[in-house]
Amino acid sequence: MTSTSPVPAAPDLAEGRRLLHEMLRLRRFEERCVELYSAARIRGFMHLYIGEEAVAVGAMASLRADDAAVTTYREHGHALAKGLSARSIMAEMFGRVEGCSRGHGGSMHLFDAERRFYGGNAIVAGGLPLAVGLALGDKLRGLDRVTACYFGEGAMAEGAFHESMNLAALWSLPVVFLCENNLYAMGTALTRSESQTDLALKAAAYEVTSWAVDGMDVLACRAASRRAVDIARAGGGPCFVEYRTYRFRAHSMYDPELYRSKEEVERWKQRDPIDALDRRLTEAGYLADGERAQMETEIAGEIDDAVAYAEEGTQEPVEDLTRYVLRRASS
Amino acid sequence: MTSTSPVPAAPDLAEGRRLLHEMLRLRRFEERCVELYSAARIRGFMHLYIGEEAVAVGAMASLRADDAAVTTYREHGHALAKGLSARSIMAEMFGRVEGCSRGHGGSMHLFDAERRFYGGNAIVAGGLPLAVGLALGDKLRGLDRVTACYFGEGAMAEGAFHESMNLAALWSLPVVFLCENNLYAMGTALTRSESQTDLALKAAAYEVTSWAVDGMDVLACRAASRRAVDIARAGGGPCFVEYRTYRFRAHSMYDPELYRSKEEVERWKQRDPIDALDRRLTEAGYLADGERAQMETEIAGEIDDAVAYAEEGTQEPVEDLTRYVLRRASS
Amino acid sequence: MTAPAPGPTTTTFRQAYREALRDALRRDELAFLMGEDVGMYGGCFGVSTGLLEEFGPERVRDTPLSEAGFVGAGIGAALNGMHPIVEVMTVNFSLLALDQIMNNAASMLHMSGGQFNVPLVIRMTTGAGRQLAAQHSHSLEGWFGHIPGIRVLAPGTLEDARGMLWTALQDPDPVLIFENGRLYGTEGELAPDAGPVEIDHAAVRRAGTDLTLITYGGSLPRALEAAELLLADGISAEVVDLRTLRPLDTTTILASVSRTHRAVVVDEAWRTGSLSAEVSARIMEGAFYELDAPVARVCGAEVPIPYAQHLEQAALPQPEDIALAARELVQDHG
Amino acid sequence: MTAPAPGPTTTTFRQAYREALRDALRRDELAFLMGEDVGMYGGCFGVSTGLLEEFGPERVRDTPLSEAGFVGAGIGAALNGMHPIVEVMTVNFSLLALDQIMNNAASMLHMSGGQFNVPLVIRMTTGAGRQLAAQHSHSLEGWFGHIPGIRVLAPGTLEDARGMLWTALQDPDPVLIFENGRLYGTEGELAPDAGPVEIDHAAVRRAGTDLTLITYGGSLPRALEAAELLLADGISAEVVDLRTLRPLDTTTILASVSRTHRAVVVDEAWRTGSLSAEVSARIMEGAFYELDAPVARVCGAEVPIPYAQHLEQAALPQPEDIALAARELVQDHG
Ligand SMILES: Cc1ncc(C[n+]2csc(CCOP(=O)(O)OP(=O)(O)O)c2C)c(N)n1
Ligand SMILES: Cc1ncc(C[n+]2csc(CCOP(=O)(O)OP(=O)(O)O)c2C)c(N)n1
Ligand SMILES: [Mg+2]
Ligand SMILES: [Mg+2]
Repeated sequence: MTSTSPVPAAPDLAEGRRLLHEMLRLRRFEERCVELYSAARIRGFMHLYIGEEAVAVGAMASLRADDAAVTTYREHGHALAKGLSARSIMAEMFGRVEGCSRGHGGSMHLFDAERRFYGGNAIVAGGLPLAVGLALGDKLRGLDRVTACYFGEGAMAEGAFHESMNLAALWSLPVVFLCENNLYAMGTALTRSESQTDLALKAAAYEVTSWAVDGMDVLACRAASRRAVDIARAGGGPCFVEYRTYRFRAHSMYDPELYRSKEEVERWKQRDPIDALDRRLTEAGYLADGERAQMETEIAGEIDDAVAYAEEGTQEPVEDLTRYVLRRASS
Repeated sequence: MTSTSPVPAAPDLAEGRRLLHEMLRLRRFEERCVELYSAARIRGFMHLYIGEEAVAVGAMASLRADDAAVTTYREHGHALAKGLSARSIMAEMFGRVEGCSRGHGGSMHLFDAERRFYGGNAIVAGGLPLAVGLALGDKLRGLDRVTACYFGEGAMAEGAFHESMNLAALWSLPVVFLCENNLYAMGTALTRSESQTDLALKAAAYEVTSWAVDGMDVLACRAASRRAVDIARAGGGPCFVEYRTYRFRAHSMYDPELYRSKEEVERWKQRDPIDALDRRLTEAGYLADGERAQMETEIAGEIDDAVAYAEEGTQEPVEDLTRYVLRRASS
Repeated sequence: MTAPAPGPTTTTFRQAYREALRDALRRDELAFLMGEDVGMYGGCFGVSTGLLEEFGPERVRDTPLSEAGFVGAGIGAALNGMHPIVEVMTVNFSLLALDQIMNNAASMLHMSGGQFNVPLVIRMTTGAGRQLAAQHSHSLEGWFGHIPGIRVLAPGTLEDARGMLWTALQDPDPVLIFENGRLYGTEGELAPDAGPVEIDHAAVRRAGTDLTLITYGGSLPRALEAAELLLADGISAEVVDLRTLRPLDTTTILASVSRTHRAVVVDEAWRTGSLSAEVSARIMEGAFYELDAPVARVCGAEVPIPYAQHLEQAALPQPEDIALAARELVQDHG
Repeated sequence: MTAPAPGPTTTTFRQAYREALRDALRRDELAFLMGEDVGMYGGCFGVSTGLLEEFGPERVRDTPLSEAGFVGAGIGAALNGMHPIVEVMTVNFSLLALDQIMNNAASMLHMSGGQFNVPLVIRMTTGAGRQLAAQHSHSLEGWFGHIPGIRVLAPGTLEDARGMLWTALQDPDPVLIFENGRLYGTEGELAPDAGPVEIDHAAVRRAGTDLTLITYGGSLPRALEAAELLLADGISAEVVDLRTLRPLDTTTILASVSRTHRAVVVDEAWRTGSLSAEVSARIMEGAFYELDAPVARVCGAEVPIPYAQHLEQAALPQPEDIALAARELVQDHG
């Protein structure tokens, strides 16, 4: 157990371009979501991941397709990175049958059985016990799959965090706890929500292998996640990784952001994970002139297509309102 | 913060006799309860404290009369040590109006407003948030009172433990968390309930001053409690003390004790806190021949009196069944 | 010469709730507000904006995400003589604090033989209708209405939004106030001297003769709208606003039904086991021989509330649904 | 020559539940039992004694005190293809897991657009009557009956205690089984080949003509006792055992009431907002014109259950109370 950062992985710049593309994809997708929200095409609560892309992209890169993910309401990025199509996510936010949750879930509840994407949980820390159970299922059946469980640092004050860490550690389950520490829970700064702000230290108190990593560096994120996933898959029990990141936007679409200064946000924007990787790739000669522009074009095309798909999607007939409440109808 | 035992206090043998008397009082009281339970004079769930007397007696000795206590269903000992009369406790268990909770609470729910004894909570860890709130109330009103919160080691797996520790530490509240580690939660051994079995270490992860102490040594218990109470009262925030103890009897009156061996129980009985103190006092010449017998006589008298009082107590009229549901009746 | 009394001012439920909080914090020095993001953030729904600045962080206390912890702490502080106002951001999260509410706040007085009362107020947002989907759209105030040892309030008018808090705060027992989220932005007129209101009685919000619509909170405006629709059909509907969900004011309910002889209960919660069932059962018990037709219920569909707008709206009682049920009651059971 | 079929054997509810568990663990290799003290201790109420020895610690899994954690873990394991049987020691502690049950187990299928069902069984003890006082005497199964997306069962007979678990376990949706604590020691005859039972219908446990007593679980024996008392007065009571509290079998209820024209609902939960209200409301809606008298309710008193035996008994529906209500219904509303 340790609570210091691992030795940074040797930068794998060959894969860097794929990671850049993926982060850009998340970013542009959400930027479009903002427009669509203003146009009232998307409704309800919507939480943006902008600024935190390195975490989901880095972490998902270390999962196998048959590994599971459990996330929060701030999960557009995780869903995209886990392989859900932009189409199915956008259609979901438009409330369409073609959406990944048939339009029942919206932004906060993306699901995909095929990709083992277990949601979008909008109760803070509510997904952690599920992740423990998914991992328990794998262990009981002798499968070498891992469950990745994402949550914010705010969730660590909830009782469910504590119970889940203890169960996972006690039973040595293959679950990886990925804490996205963006320093705020809505308007509550970490220092005002945790008596112990070194979160990896907090996790280590459960005898869980824990460390922190720079959440603005996608390569570091990927390396840290890989290490955690490898340990969990090899039977080493759960791991906990704190990703030190920041959300560039408001908590949700209704947040006056009274709790932090513009300067602070600007400072963090200097560390934009996309720009950082772009610079690094460019400097290393891995990104030729025009390649970034080409990525942008490709992504814009994908998103345009997703929006068109969502626009054309169908509405669940009202007669089917209660059709999916129980799988078995009573006789 | 530390997780090692404090230097044992210089044995204060002058007070030793009082402590011996008090522990004996708890012991004999509960032994009588067992008889009364068999005779069906006491009903419901009843949990005995026998073997753990040094903790309540040692810890309460460091409280001021105006300090508060919050405990569990295993609280006969705490109640007696906090100054509730044997009469009012016995009458409570007989379901009498003269009982400390008017016969509404029984063994698991002893209360006393005058002595700031806030129960008897039968939901494991359910009392911890209350203790935090009591301490918050004192802090907000500028009172230098302390709240002592007793719970078993099993409670530490509950979310409420985690949330309470964090709140108390974050807000630097005058609450002392007293963990009675008797190694079992019903039939579940500590090693099967906690990934981290060094409980003081677990508590230290909240930045709470924490240590462990021999819970079979009443003088050590008293010293540890005093240290914790002093810190809390002086504005040093919450403390956590683990008392390493053992229950000599079954979890409750319906426990076949399949989960531990007779040998283990016998080994611990060798460390009976009453015998230990008796020996120590006798060896030091503080306990003369016949003094112990005199204590026993006195205590037997007190308990006989309590039983007679309970027997003669009155029943709440059934018409008053709902009288105390709300203090204000609706108009 | 006396200045003319100032006329009513236009305000919203959000502002009315905020004024009530400000007033309470000014007048009762034992009162303090505590909950997630009530301070720096200004309140999840903007209710407490500005209060931190006015009263400081001790009296407008932000809490970590730990519903059981801080609700329990509110109970403890109340036991210790304070008058906490605990905000649970929404009823959805109150499930995490239910043990504290039922087993401590509600039970303490009786369980302690009358020694320990808990002068606590818990506020929370309730209701669906804003496309927040299954986990953020519960209407569980009816559940709380099942618990002895607490009072449950549900403001449906600006007067009650402004006035219930103070009365609740002076109450020696735990009082829960359910604020319907759809109403926060609703505007209306409020007298500038609006103040505390009593919390023991239901209110007839509109008199009528042909049937009684019984409801509360977020469904009150819809029932009033339905009454308008019915008027166009020549049906005169009385509208009873329960206001206090526990203890229910059965007298007012029965008196109205005894005049109109027909009733529709409107409740946006899931139909089975909602408060509407209790109201229907009480009418059965207390006014059976007055009824010209069976009491009808218009409730939420029994489904985890879906995100898609058309589905969500279909799951909730609309004025047209209420009017339809009322018409059937009057026509088919003429 | 065939051996004569073995006759019924005397057994208790405790043993019937245990046999059901043993059977499930033998026949369904995806099934496992998990909860506090189900293993080493032998079950808080002795239900699972011996199962750890037979099936080992992986399949009879003791958990730490962490109701939200292990109920949620059960949901996750079910999502992952297992068939967990989670024991929450008593309904009183289920409050700590209510968020997981409502927001995850019950919502998942609909919220995911039909993708993720949760084949989970949750068992718990319910009810008062053993002098366990306010925090250990809840009867909250009616609350769970409010939640769409789950099924709620309440065995009131040995056959159901033995037979409901297997059916529940084969169900693709979450099923909650409420075991009344007073019944564990109750003895009766059970056929040696007793096996799975259907879980969709209420049952008429005793036929009668003058009125219907409607109840379930721990109150079933009391209702049957009341029927005996009534017989002595020349009143013939039919007794309907709801068995499944969600979804309610309204058809059987209405059919019975349409025959007898009078009904008393018996529910040991606090009266206001208990399941009894829903049953009354459904009769109101479905059989109003069949009623010769208002449906009556005999319920628990609205008080945190007190310890003292005489007070606790006064708080709970007794056979005499049921008979009294029934007599009034027949006599006063003749
Ligand atoms: C149990 C619960 N309480 C409160 C909320 C309201 N809420 C939604 S998000 C949030 C902040 C969560 O912060 P964090 O866990 O750090 O995640 P982030 O939003 O920063 O990604 C709060 C308080 C909730 N959804 N669930
Ligand atoms: C929330 C909750 N879950 C389960 C129980 C049942 N129960 C009562 S005592 C107990 C064991 C508690 O162990 P511990 O905290 O170590 O205290 P001890 O009894 O050893 O003093 C359990 C499981 C309960 N009362 N409350
Ligand atoms: Mg955060
Ligand atoms: Mg213990």
